[in-house]
Amino acid sequence: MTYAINIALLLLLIVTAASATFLVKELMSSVFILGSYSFFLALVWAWLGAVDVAFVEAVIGAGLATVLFLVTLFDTAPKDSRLRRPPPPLAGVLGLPLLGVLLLFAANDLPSLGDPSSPPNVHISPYYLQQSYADTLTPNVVTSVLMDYRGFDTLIETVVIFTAGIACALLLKETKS
Amino acid sequence: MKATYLTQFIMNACSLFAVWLVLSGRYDLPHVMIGGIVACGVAWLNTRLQCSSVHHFSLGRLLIYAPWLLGRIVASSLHITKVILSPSLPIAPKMIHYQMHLKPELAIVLLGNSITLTPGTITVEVEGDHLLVHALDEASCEDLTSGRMERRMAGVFKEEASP
Amino acid sequence: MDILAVVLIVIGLFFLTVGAIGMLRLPDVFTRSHAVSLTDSLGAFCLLMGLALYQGVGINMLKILVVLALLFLLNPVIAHATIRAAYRVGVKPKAEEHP
Amino acid sequence: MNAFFLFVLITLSLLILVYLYRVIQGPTVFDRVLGLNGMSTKAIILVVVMGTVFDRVDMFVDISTGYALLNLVGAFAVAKFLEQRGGL
Repeated sequence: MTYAINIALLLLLIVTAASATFLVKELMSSVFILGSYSFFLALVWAWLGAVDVAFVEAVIGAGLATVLFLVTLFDTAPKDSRLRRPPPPLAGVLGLPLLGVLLLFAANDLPSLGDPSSPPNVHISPYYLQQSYADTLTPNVVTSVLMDYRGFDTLIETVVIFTAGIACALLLKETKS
Repeated sequence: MKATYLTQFIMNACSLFAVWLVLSGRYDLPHVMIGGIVACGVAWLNTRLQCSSVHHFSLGRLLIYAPWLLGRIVASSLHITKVILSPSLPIAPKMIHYQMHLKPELAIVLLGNSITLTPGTITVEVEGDHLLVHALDEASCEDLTSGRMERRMAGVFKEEASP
Repeated sequence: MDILAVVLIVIGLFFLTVGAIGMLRLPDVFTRSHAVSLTDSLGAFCLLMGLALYQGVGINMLKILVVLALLFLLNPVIAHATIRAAYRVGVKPKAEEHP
Repeated sequence: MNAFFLFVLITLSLLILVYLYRVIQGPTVFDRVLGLNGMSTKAIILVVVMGTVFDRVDMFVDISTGYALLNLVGAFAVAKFLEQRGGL
Protein backbone atom coordinates (compact mmCIF):
# COMPACT_ATOMS: atom_id res chain seq x y z
CA MET A 1 0.00 0.00 0.00
CA THR A 2 2.65 2.53 1.04
CA TYR A 3 4.66 1.21 -1.88
CA ALA A 4 1.91 2.33 -4.24
CA ILE A 5 1.50 5.67 -2.45
CA ASN A 6 5.17 6.44 -2.85
CA ILE A 7 5.24 5.55 -6.52
CA ALA A 8 2.11 7.66 -7.04
CA LEU A 9 3.80 10.61 -5.32
CA LEU A 10 6.87 10.26 -7.49
CA LEU A 11 4.68 10.07 -10.60
CA LEU A 12 2.86 13.20 -9.45
CA LEU A 13 6.23 14.93 -9.14
CA ILE A 14 7.16 13.77 -12.64
CA VAL A 15 3.92 14.99 -14.19
CA THR A 16 4.16 18.35 -12.41
CA ALA A 17 7.76 18.84 -13.52
CA ALA A 18 6.97 17.81 -17.08
CA SER A 19 4.06 20.21 -17.44
CA ALA A 20 6.01 22.99 -15.71
CA THR A 21 8.82 22.52 -18.24
CA PHE A 22 6.38 23.57 -20.92
CA LEU A 23 4.59 26.28 -18.97
CA VAL A 24 7.42 28.49 -17.66
CA LYS A 25 8.41 31.53 -19.62
CA GLU A 26 12.22 31.43 -19.63
CA LEU A 27 14.37 28.83 -21.35
CA MET A 28 16.74 28.64 -18.40
CA SER A 29 14.02 27.78 -15.89
CA SER A 30 12.77 25.24 -18.38
CA VAL A 31 16.22 23.64 -18.37
CA PHE A 32 16.29 23.47 -14.57
CA ILE A 33 12.88 21.90 -14.32
CA LEU A 34 13.82 19.42 -17.05
CA GLY A 35 16.82 18.44 -14.92
CA SER A 36 14.62 17.90 -11.88
CA TYR A 37 12.20 15.88 -14.04
CA SER A 38 15.08 13.65 -15.06
CA PHE A 39 16.03 13.12 -11.49
CA PHE A 40 12.49 12.19 -10.44
CA LEU A 41 12.59 9.62 -13.22
CA ALA A 42 15.85 8.34 -11.75
CA LEU A 43 14.14 8.05 -8.35
CA VAL A 44 11.35 5.98 -9.92
CA TRP A 45 13.91 3.67 -11.54
CA ALA A 46 15.69 3.30 -8.21
CA TRP A 47 12.39 2.57 -6.47
CA LEU A 48 11.58 -0.10 -9.06
CA GLY A 49 14.95 -1.71 -8.37
CA ALA A 50 16.77 -0.79 -11.59
CA VAL A 51 19.69 0.91 -9.89
CA ASP A 52 22.00 0.99 -12.91
CA VAL A 53 19.39 2.68 -15.08
CA ALA A 54 18.77 5.14 -12.24
CA PHE A 55 22.47 5.89 -12.06
CA VAL A 56 22.69 6.58 -15.80
CA GLU A 57 19.54 8.70 -15.70
CA ALA A 58 20.81 10.76 -12.76
CA VAL A 59 24.27 11.30 -14.21
CA ILE A 60 23.41 11.84 -17.87
CA GLY A 61 19.85 13.16 -17.71
CA ALA A 62 19.97 15.33 -14.62
CA GLY A 63 23.63 16.27 -14.53
CA LEU A 64 25.27 16.24 -17.92
CA ALA A 65 22.28 17.18 -20.08
CA THR A 66 21.57 20.22 -17.88
CA VAL A 67 25.14 21.41 -18.27
CA LEU A 68 24.98 20.80 -22.03
CA PHE A 69 21.76 22.81 -22.32
CA LEU A 70 23.36 25.61 -20.29
CA VAL A 71 26.42 25.60 -22.55
CA THR A 72 24.05 25.93 -25.48
CA LEU A 73 22.33 28.85 -23.75
CA PHE A 74 25.76 30.50 -23.39
CA ASP A 75 25.81 30.96 -27.14
CA THR A 76 22.30 32.30 -27.64
CA ALA A 77 21.42 35.97 -27.61
CA PRO A 78 19.57 37.13 -24.45
CA LYS A 79 16.40 37.89 -26.40
CA ASP A 80 16.26 34.33 -27.65
CA SER A 81 16.17 32.84 -24.17
CA ARG A 82 12.66 34.15 -23.54
CA LEU A 83 9.94 32.00 -24.96
CA ARG A 84 7.15 33.35 -27.07
CA ARG A 85 4.72 30.54 -27.15
CA PRO A 86 1.83 30.35 -29.60
CA PRO A 87 -1.39 28.86 -28.20
CA PRO A 88 -1.39 25.08 -28.58
CA PRO A 89 -3.24 23.65 -31.59
CA LEU A 90 -6.65 22.10 -31.00
CA ALA A 91 -5.51 18.72 -32.34
CA GLY A 92 -2.81 18.55 -29.68
CA VAL A 93 -5.14 19.52 -26.86
CA LEU A 94 -7.64 16.85 -27.89
CA GLY A 95 -5.31 14.19 -29.22
CA LEU A 96 -2.67 13.92 -26.52
CA PRO A 97 -5.03 13.10 -23.61
CA LEU A 98 -6.69 10.53 -25.88
CA LEU A 99 -3.30 8.97 -26.55
CA GLY A 100 -2.63 8.93 -22.82
CA VAL A 101 -5.90 7.13 -22.14
CA LEU A 102 -5.08 4.58 -24.84
CA LEU A 103 -1.66 3.95 -23.34
CA LEU A 104 -3.15 3.50 -19.88
CA PHE A 105 -5.65 1.05 -21.36
CA ALA A 106 -2.80 -0.87 -22.97
CA ALA A 107 -0.81 -0.84 -19.73
CA ASN A 108 -3.67 -2.76 -18.13
CA ASP A 109 -2.47 -5.92 -19.85
CA LEU A 110 1.08 -5.73 -18.53
CA PRO A 111 2.02 -8.32 -15.91
CA SER A 112 2.14 -6.95 -12.38
CA LEU A 113 5.42 -5.80 -10.91
CA GLY A 114 7.65 -8.63 -9.68
CA ASP A 115 5.32 -11.38 -10.92
CA PRO A 116 7.51 -14.51 -11.01
CA SER A 117 5.48 -16.15 -13.78
CA SER A 118 5.46 -13.21 -16.19
CA PRO A 119 7.03 -13.92 -19.63
CA PRO A 120 10.27 -11.93 -19.11
CA ASN A 121 10.90 -13.67 -15.81
CA VAL A 122 10.55 -17.24 -17.11
CA HIS A 123 12.17 -16.90 -20.53
CA ILE A 124 15.90 -16.12 -20.18
CA SER A 125 16.41 -14.11 -17.01
CA PRO A 126 16.83 -17.20 -14.78
CA TYR A 127 19.60 -18.42 -17.07
CA TYR A 128 21.40 -15.08 -16.88
CA LEU A 129 21.05 -14.92 -13.12
CA GLN A 130 22.30 -18.46 -12.58
CA GLN A 131 24.95 -18.88 -15.25
CA SER A 132 26.41 -15.45 -15.96
CA TYR A 133 29.20 -15.68 -13.41
CA ALA A 134 30.24 -19.12 -14.60
CA ASP A 135 30.09 -18.02 -18.24
CA THR A 136 31.78 -14.62 -18.04
CA LEU A 137 33.44 -14.27 -14.61
CA THR A 138 31.85 -10.81 -14.23
CA PRO A 139 30.37 -10.06 -10.77
CA ASN A 140 27.70 -7.69 -12.10
CA VAL A 141 24.92 -9.44 -14.06
CA VAL A 142 23.87 -6.34 -15.99
CA THR A 143 27.43 -5.70 -17.15
CA SER A 144 27.82 -9.29 -18.29
CA VAL A 145 24.54 -9.10 -20.24
CA LEU A 146 25.47 -5.82 -21.89
CA MET A 147 29.10 -6.56 -22.61
CA ASP A 148 29.13 -10.32 -23.25
CA TYR A 149 25.77 -11.80 -24.20
CA ARG A 150 24.76 -8.75 -26.20
CA GLY A 151 28.23 -7.57 -27.12
CA PHE A 152 27.50 -6.87 -30.78
CA ASP A 153 24.34 -4.98 -29.91
CA THR A 154 26.31 -2.74 -27.56
CA LEU A 155 29.07 -2.33 -30.14
CA ILE A 156 26.65 -1.08 -32.80
CA GLU A 157 24.95 1.22 -30.27
CA THR A 158 28.31 2.74 -29.42
CA VAL A 159 29.05 3.15 -33.13
CA VAL A 160 25.75 4.99 -33.58
CA ILE A 161 26.48 7.32 -30.67
CA PHE A 162 29.98 8.05 -31.91
CA THR A 163 28.68 8.73 -35.41
CA ALA A 164 26.19 11.20 -34.00
CA GLY A 165 28.94 12.85 -31.97
CA ILE A 166 31.22 13.17 -35.00
CA ALA A 167 28.35 14.59 -37.06
CA CYS A 168 27.64 17.21 -34.36
CA ALA A 169 31.32 18.11 -34.12
CA LEU A 170 31.51 18.53 -37.90
CA LEU A 171 28.36 20.66 -38.01
CA LEU A 172 29.45 22.88 -35.14
CA LYS A 173 33.03 23.35 -36.36
CA GLU A 174 33.74 27.01 -36.89
CA THR A 175 34.00 27.73 -40.58
CA LYS A 176 36.25 30.51 -41.74
CA SER A 177 34.07 32.79 -43.76
CA MET B 1 60.08 22.47 -1.83
CA LYS B 2 60.69 18.92 -3.00
CA ALA B 3 59.90 17.55 0.43
CA THR B 4 56.61 19.45 0.70
CA TYR B 5 55.59 18.24 -2.77
CA LEU B 6 56.33 14.67 -1.77
CA THR B 7 54.43 14.87 1.53
CA GLN B 8 51.48 16.46 -0.17
CA PHE B 9 51.53 13.81 -2.89
CA ILE B 10 51.54 11.05 -0.30
CA MET B 11 48.73 12.71 1.66
CA ASN B 12 46.61 13.07 -1.47
CA ALA B 13 47.23 9.51 -2.59
CA CYS B 14 46.41 8.12 0.85
CA SER B 15 43.15 10.04 1.16
CA LEU B 16 42.07 9.07 -2.37
CA PHE B 17 42.94 5.45 -1.64
CA ALA B 18 40.88 5.57 1.56
CA VAL B 19 37.88 6.87 -0.40
CA TRP B 20 38.38 4.08 -2.93
CA LEU B 21 38.46 1.47 -0.16
CA VAL B 22 35.25 2.79 1.36
CA LEU B 23 33.35 3.11 -1.90
CA SER B 24 34.44 -0.09 -3.67
CA GLY B 25 33.65 -2.45 -0.81
CA ARG B 26 35.71 -5.34 -2.27
CA TYR B 27 38.95 -6.27 -0.61
CA ASP B 28 40.52 -8.91 -2.84
CA LEU B 29 43.93 -8.28 -4.35
CA PRO B 30 43.01 -7.06 -7.89
CA HIS B 31 40.52 -4.45 -6.69
CA VAL B 32 42.83 -3.05 -4.01
CA MET B 33 45.73 -2.96 -6.49
CA ILE B 34 43.64 -1.12 -9.10
CA GLY B 35 42.59 1.32 -6.40
CA GLY B 36 46.18 1.98 -5.37
CA ILE B 37 47.31 2.55 -8.95
CA VAL B 38 44.38 4.86 -9.73
CA ALA B 39 44.85 6.84 -6.50
CA CYS B 40 48.55 7.36 -7.24
CA GLY B 41 47.76 8.43 -10.83
CA VAL B 42 45.09 10.94 -9.81
CA ALA B 43 47.30 12.33 -7.05
CA TRP B 44 50.18 12.64 -9.56
CA LEU B 45 47.96 14.60 -11.92
CA ASN B 46 46.48 16.85 -9.25
CA THR B 47 49.15 17.67 -6.70
CA ARG B 48 50.69 20.37 -8.88
CA LEU B 49 47.34 22.13 -9.17
CA GLN B 50 46.99 22.63 -5.43
CA CYS B 51 48.10 25.79 -3.73
CA SER B 52 51.14 24.79 -1.70
CA SER B 53 50.60 27.36 1.04
CA VAL B 54 49.76 24.96 3.82
CA HIS B 55 50.86 26.98 6.83
CA HIS B 56 51.10 25.67 10.34
CA PHE B 57 47.92 23.71 9.94
CA SER B 58 47.12 21.42 12.84
CA LEU B 59 44.73 18.53 12.35
CA GLY B 60 44.23 18.11 16.09
CA ARG B 61 42.89 21.63 16.51
CA LEU B 62 40.58 21.08 13.54
CA LEU B 63 39.17 18.10 15.41
CA ILE B 64 38.42 20.45 18.30
CA TYR B 65 36.99 23.07 15.95
CA ALA B 66 34.57 20.69 14.21
CA PRO B 67 32.47 19.77 17.30
CA TRP B 68 32.38 23.43 18.32
CA LEU B 69 31.07 24.31 14.85
CA LEU B 70 28.51 21.52 15.12
CA GLY B 71 27.36 22.94 18.44
CA ARG B 72 27.01 26.40 16.92
CA ILE B 73 25.06 24.88 13.98
CA VAL B 74 22.64 23.22 16.40
CA ALA B 75 22.18 26.41 18.42
CA SER B 76 21.58 28.66 15.44
CA SER B 77 19.37 26.03 13.77
CA LEU B 78 17.09 26.11 16.79
CA HIS B 79 17.06 29.90 16.63
CA ILE B 80 16.21 29.95 12.90
CA THR B 81 13.54 27.30 13.47
CA LYS B 82 11.94 29.53 16.08
CA VAL B 83 12.06 32.49 13.69
CA ILE B 84 10.55 30.58 10.79
CA LEU B 85 7.80 28.94 12.80
CA SER B 86 6.69 32.07 14.68
CA PRO B 87 3.59 33.50 12.97
CA SER B 88 4.84 37.10 12.75
CA LEU B 89 8.10 36.09 10.97
CA PRO B 90 10.42 38.41 12.95
CA ILE B 91 13.30 38.74 10.49
CA ALA B 92 15.60 41.72 10.15
CA PRO B 93 17.98 40.83 7.30
CA LYS B 94 21.19 42.80 7.02
CA MET B 95 24.49 42.86 5.21
CA ILE B 96 27.66 42.90 7.28
CA HIS B 97 31.07 44.03 6.05
CA TYR B 98 33.53 42.04 8.09
CA GLN B 99 37.27 42.77 8.21
CA MET B 100 39.33 39.61 8.60
CA HIS B 101 42.78 39.31 10.11
CA LEU B 102 43.44 35.83 8.77
CA LYS B 103 46.17 35.49 6.19
CA PRO B 104 46.27 31.90 4.80
CA GLU B 105 43.94 31.23 1.89
CA LEU B 106 42.85 27.89 3.29
CA ALA B 107 41.81 29.60 6.53
CA ILE B 108 39.70 32.12 4.59
CA VAL B 109 38.05 29.30 2.63
CA LEU B 110 37.29 27.35 5.81
CA LEU B 111 35.96 30.44 7.58
CA GLY B 112 33.69 31.30 4.63
CA ASN B 113 32.45 27.73 4.49
CA SER B 114 31.77 27.68 8.23
CA ILE B 115 29.82 30.92 7.96
CA THR B 116 27.73 29.51 5.12
CA LEU B 117 27.22 26.20 6.90
CA THR B 118 25.86 27.94 10.00
CA PRO B 119 22.16 28.64 9.41
CA GLY B 120 21.35 32.33 9.57
CA THR B 121 24.52 33.64 7.98
CA ILE B 122 25.82 33.24 4.44
CA THR B 123 28.99 34.49 2.79
CA VAL B 124 28.07 36.61 -0.21
CA GLU B 125 31.39 37.97 -1.42
CA VAL B 126 35.09 37.64 -0.57
CA GLU B 127 37.41 40.49 -1.56
CA GLY B 128 40.92 40.15 -0.20
CA ASP B 129 40.55 40.23 3.58
CA HIS B 130 37.04 41.56 3.43
CA LEU B 131 33.94 39.41 3.84
CA LEU B 132 30.42 40.41 2.89
CA VAL B 133 27.99 38.40 4.97
CA HIS B 134 24.20 38.30 4.80
CA ALA B 135 22.54 37.56 8.12
CA LEU B 136 18.91 36.77 8.87
CA ASP B 137 18.76 38.78 12.07
CA GLU B 138 20.83 40.28 14.87
CA ALA B 139 21.18 37.17 17.02
CA SER B 140 22.32 34.84 14.27
CA CYS B 141 25.38 36.90 13.31
CA GLU B 142 26.57 37.48 16.84
CA ASP B 143 29.20 34.74 16.61
CA LEU B 144 30.81 36.43 13.66
CA THR B 145 30.64 40.07 14.71
CA SER B 146 32.09 39.30 18.12
CA GLY B 147 35.07 37.69 16.32
CA ARG B 148 34.61 34.40 18.12
CA MET B 149 34.49 32.29 15.01
CA GLU B 150 37.57 33.93 13.52
CA ARG B 151 39.53 33.47 16.74
CA ARG B 152 38.69 29.79 16.71
CA MET B 153 39.73 29.51 13.08
CA ALA B 154 42.99 31.36 13.86
CA GLY B 155 43.54 28.81 16.59
CA VAL B 156 43.33 26.02 14.03
CA PHE B 157 46.07 27.73 12.03
CA LYS B 158 48.07 28.70 15.13
CA GLU B 159 47.86 32.34 14.21
CA GLU B 160 47.32 35.33 16.41
CA ALA B 161 44.09 37.07 15.52
CA SER B 162 44.14 40.65 16.71
CA PRO B 163 40.59 41.93 16.62
CA MET C 1 20.71 1.73 18.87
CA ASP C 2 17.63 1.49 16.68
CA ILE C 3 15.71 3.80 19.00
CA LEU C 4 18.46 6.42 18.75
CA ALA C 5 18.45 6.06 14.96
CA VAL C 6 14.68 6.56 14.77
CA VAL C 7 14.87 9.60 17.04
CA LEU C 8 17.62 11.13 14.91
CA ILE C 9 15.66 10.47 11.70
CA VAL C 10 12.55 12.09 13.12
CA ILE C 11 14.56 15.15 14.24
CA GLY C 12 16.08 15.36 10.77
CA LEU C 13 12.64 15.16 9.15
CA PHE C 14 11.45 17.95 11.46
CA PHE C 15 14.27 20.24 10.36
CA LEU C 16 13.68 19.39 6.70
CA THR C 17 10.02 20.33 7.12
CA VAL C 18 10.96 23.61 8.80
CA GLY C 19 13.30 24.33 5.90
CA ALA C 20 10.50 23.72 3.42
CA ILE C 21 8.17 26.01 5.37
CA GLY C 22 10.87 28.67 5.40
CA MET C 23 11.28 28.24 1.66
CA LEU C 24 7.60 29.08 1.29
CA ARG C 25 7.38 31.91 3.81
CA LEU C 26 10.59 33.93 3.55
CA PRO C 27 10.49 36.93 1.21
CA ASP C 28 13.58 36.98 -1.02
CA VAL C 29 16.49 34.90 -2.33
CA PHE C 30 18.96 35.86 0.37
CA THR C 31 16.67 35.00 3.25
CA ARG C 32 15.49 31.81 1.55
CA SER C 33 19.07 30.65 1.31
CA HIS C 34 19.09 30.51 5.12
CA ALA C 35 16.19 28.08 5.05
CA VAL C 36 18.04 25.91 2.54
CA SER C 37 21.18 25.97 4.65
CA LEU C 38 19.14 24.97 7.69
CA THR C 39 17.86 21.98 5.73
CA ASP C 40 21.26 21.15 4.33
CA SER C 41 23.28 21.29 7.50
CA LEU C 42 21.33 20.06 10.46
CA GLY C 43 18.48 18.22 8.74
CA ALA C 44 20.72 16.20 6.44
CA PHE C 45 23.18 15.63 9.27
CA CYS C 46 20.57 14.19 11.65
CA LEU C 47 18.86 12.09 8.98
CA LEU C 48 22.00 10.56 7.50
CA MET C 49 23.46 10.02 10.97
CA GLY C 50 20.31 8.16 11.92
CA LEU C 51 20.49 6.01 8.80
CA ALA C 52 24.18 5.31 9.44
CA LEU C 53 23.43 4.26 13.03
CA TYR C 54 20.62 2.03 11.79
CA GLN C 55 23.10 0.23 9.51
CA GLY C 56 25.35 -0.56 12.45
CA VAL C 57 29.14 -0.47 12.42
CA GLY C 58 30.45 -1.60 9.06
CA ILE C 59 31.15 -0.68 5.49
CA ASN C 60 27.61 0.61 4.87
CA MET C 61 27.93 3.06 7.75
CA LEU C 62 31.19 4.36 6.29
CA LYS C 63 29.57 4.79 2.87
CA ILE C 64 26.72 6.85 4.31
CA LEU C 65 29.26 8.93 6.22
CA VAL C 66 31.09 9.59 2.94
CA VAL C 67 27.84 10.95 1.47
CA LEU C 68 27.39 13.10 4.59
CA ALA C 69 30.93 14.49 4.33
CA LEU C 70 30.34 15.21 0.64
CA LEU C 71 27.13 17.11 1.46
CA PHE C 72 28.89 19.14 4.15
CA LEU C 73 31.73 20.03 1.80
CA LEU C 74 29.72 20.78 -1.32
CA ASN C 75 26.51 22.42 -0.12
CA PRO C 76 28.07 25.61 1.34
CA VAL C 77 30.03 26.01 -1.89
CA ILE C 78 26.88 25.67 -4.01
CA ALA C 79 24.92 28.08 -1.81
CA HIS C 80 27.75 30.61 -1.87
CA ALA C 81 28.08 30.38 -5.67
CA THR C 82 24.35 30.92 -6.17
CA ILE C 83 24.11 33.82 -3.74
CA ARG C 84 27.24 35.48 -5.10
CA ALA C 85 25.84 35.27 -8.62
CA ALA C 86 22.57 36.80 -7.39
CA TYR C 87 24.46 39.63 -5.65
CA ARG C 88 26.71 40.38 -8.62
CA VAL C 89 23.86 40.32 -11.09
CA GLY C 90 22.14 42.94 -8.99
CA VAL C 91 19.33 41.27 -7.07
CA LYS C 92 18.88 43.73 -4.22
CA PRO C 93 18.56 42.13 -0.79
CA LYS C 94 15.93 43.61 1.49
CA ALA C 95 18.54 44.46 4.07
CA GLU C 96 20.23 47.31 5.85
CA GLU C 97 23.96 47.82 5.39
CA HIS C 98 26.23 47.48 8.39
CA PRO C 99 29.94 48.20 8.61
CA MET D 1 10.59 -0.76 10.81
CA ASN D 2 9.95 -0.96 7.10
CA ALA D 3 6.71 0.97 7.50
CA PHE D 4 8.65 3.71 9.28
CA PHE D 5 11.07 4.05 6.39
CA LEU D 6 8.20 4.12 3.92
CA PHE D 7 6.72 6.96 5.97
CA VAL D 8 10.07 8.77 5.76
CA LEU D 9 10.09 8.25 2.00
CA ILE D 10 6.61 9.67 1.58
CA THR D 11 7.40 12.69 3.75
CA LEU D 12 10.52 13.39 1.75
CA SER D 13 8.55 13.17 -1.51
CA LEU D 14 6.01 15.66 -0.15
CA LEU D 15 8.82 18.02 0.87
CA ILE D 16 10.28 17.74 -2.63
CA LEU D 17 6.86 18.78 -3.92
CA VAL D 18 7.09 21.96 -1.80
CA TYR D 19 10.48 22.75 -3.27
CA LEU D 20 9.17 22.01 -6.76
CA TYR D 21 6.55 24.69 -6.13
CA ARG D 22 9.36 27.15 -5.39
CA VAL D 23 11.26 26.08 -8.51
CA ILE D 24 8.20 26.59 -10.70
CA GLN D 25 6.92 29.72 -8.99
CA GLY D 26 10.16 31.45 -7.94
CA PRO D 27 10.23 35.09 -9.03
CA THR D 28 13.93 35.15 -9.97
CA VAL D 29 16.20 32.57 -11.53
CA PHE D 30 18.20 32.33 -8.32
CA ASP D 31 15.13 31.17 -6.41
CA ARG D 32 14.86 28.34 -8.88
CA VAL D 33 18.53 27.41 -8.54
CA LEU D 34 18.22 27.51 -4.77
CA GLY D 35 15.09 25.37 -4.86
CA LEU D 36 16.82 22.89 -7.16
CA ASN D 37 19.74 22.72 -4.74
CA GLY D 38 17.48 21.99 -1.77
CA MET D 39 15.57 19.47 -3.85
CA SER D 40 18.74 17.63 -4.78
CA THR D 41 19.81 17.44 -1.14
CA LYS D 42 16.51 15.83 -0.31
CA ALA D 43 16.75 13.52 -3.30
CA ILE D 44 20.20 12.36 -2.19
CA ILE D 45 18.78 11.51 1.23
CA LEU D 46 15.79 9.85 -0.46
CA VAL D 47 18.09 7.53 -2.42
CA VAL D 48 19.93 6.52 0.76
CA VAL D 49 16.61 5.81 2.50
CA MET D 50 15.57 3.70 -0.50
CA GLY D 51 18.80 1.77 -0.11
CA THR D 52 17.93 1.15 3.53
CA VAL D 53 14.48 -0.13 2.55
CA PHE D 54 15.94 -2.51 -0.04
CA ASP D 55 18.88 -3.38 2.24
CA ARG D 56 21.35 -2.56 -0.53
CA VAL D 57 22.86 0.69 0.73
CA ASP D 58 26.19 0.02 -0.96
CA MET D 59 24.57 0.17 -4.40
CA PHE D 60 22.33 3.17 -3.78
CA VAL D 61 25.06 5.27 -2.20
CA ASP D 62 26.83 5.35 -5.56
CA ILE D 63 23.86 7.10 -7.17
CA SER D 64 23.73 9.72 -4.44
CA THR D 65 27.48 10.42 -4.64
CA GLY D 66 27.31 10.79 -8.40
CA TYR D 67 24.32 13.06 -8.16
CA ALA D 68 25.91 15.21 -5.45
CA LEU D 69 29.02 15.75 -7.55
CA LEU D 70 27.09 16.51 -10.74
CA ASN D 71 24.83 18.86 -8.80
CA LEU D 72 27.95 20.87 -7.95
CA VAL D 73 28.95 21.00 -11.62
CA GLY D 74 25.46 22.11 -12.64
CA ALA D 75 25.24 24.81 -9.97
CA PHE D 76 28.64 26.17 -10.98
CA ALA D 77 27.63 26.22 -14.63
CA VAL D 78 24.50 28.20 -13.76
CA ALA D 79 26.35 30.65 -11.50
CA LYS D 80 29.12 31.26 -14.03
CA PHE D 81 26.65 31.67 -16.86
CA LEU D 82 24.52 34.17 -15.01
CA GLU D 83 27.50 36.16 -13.75
CA GLN D 84 28.91 36.46 -17.26
CA ARG D 85 25.60 37.26 -18.84
CA GLY D 86 24.63 39.65 -16.07
CA GLY D 87 21.18 38.26 -15.39
CA LEU D 88 18.62 36.70 -17.60
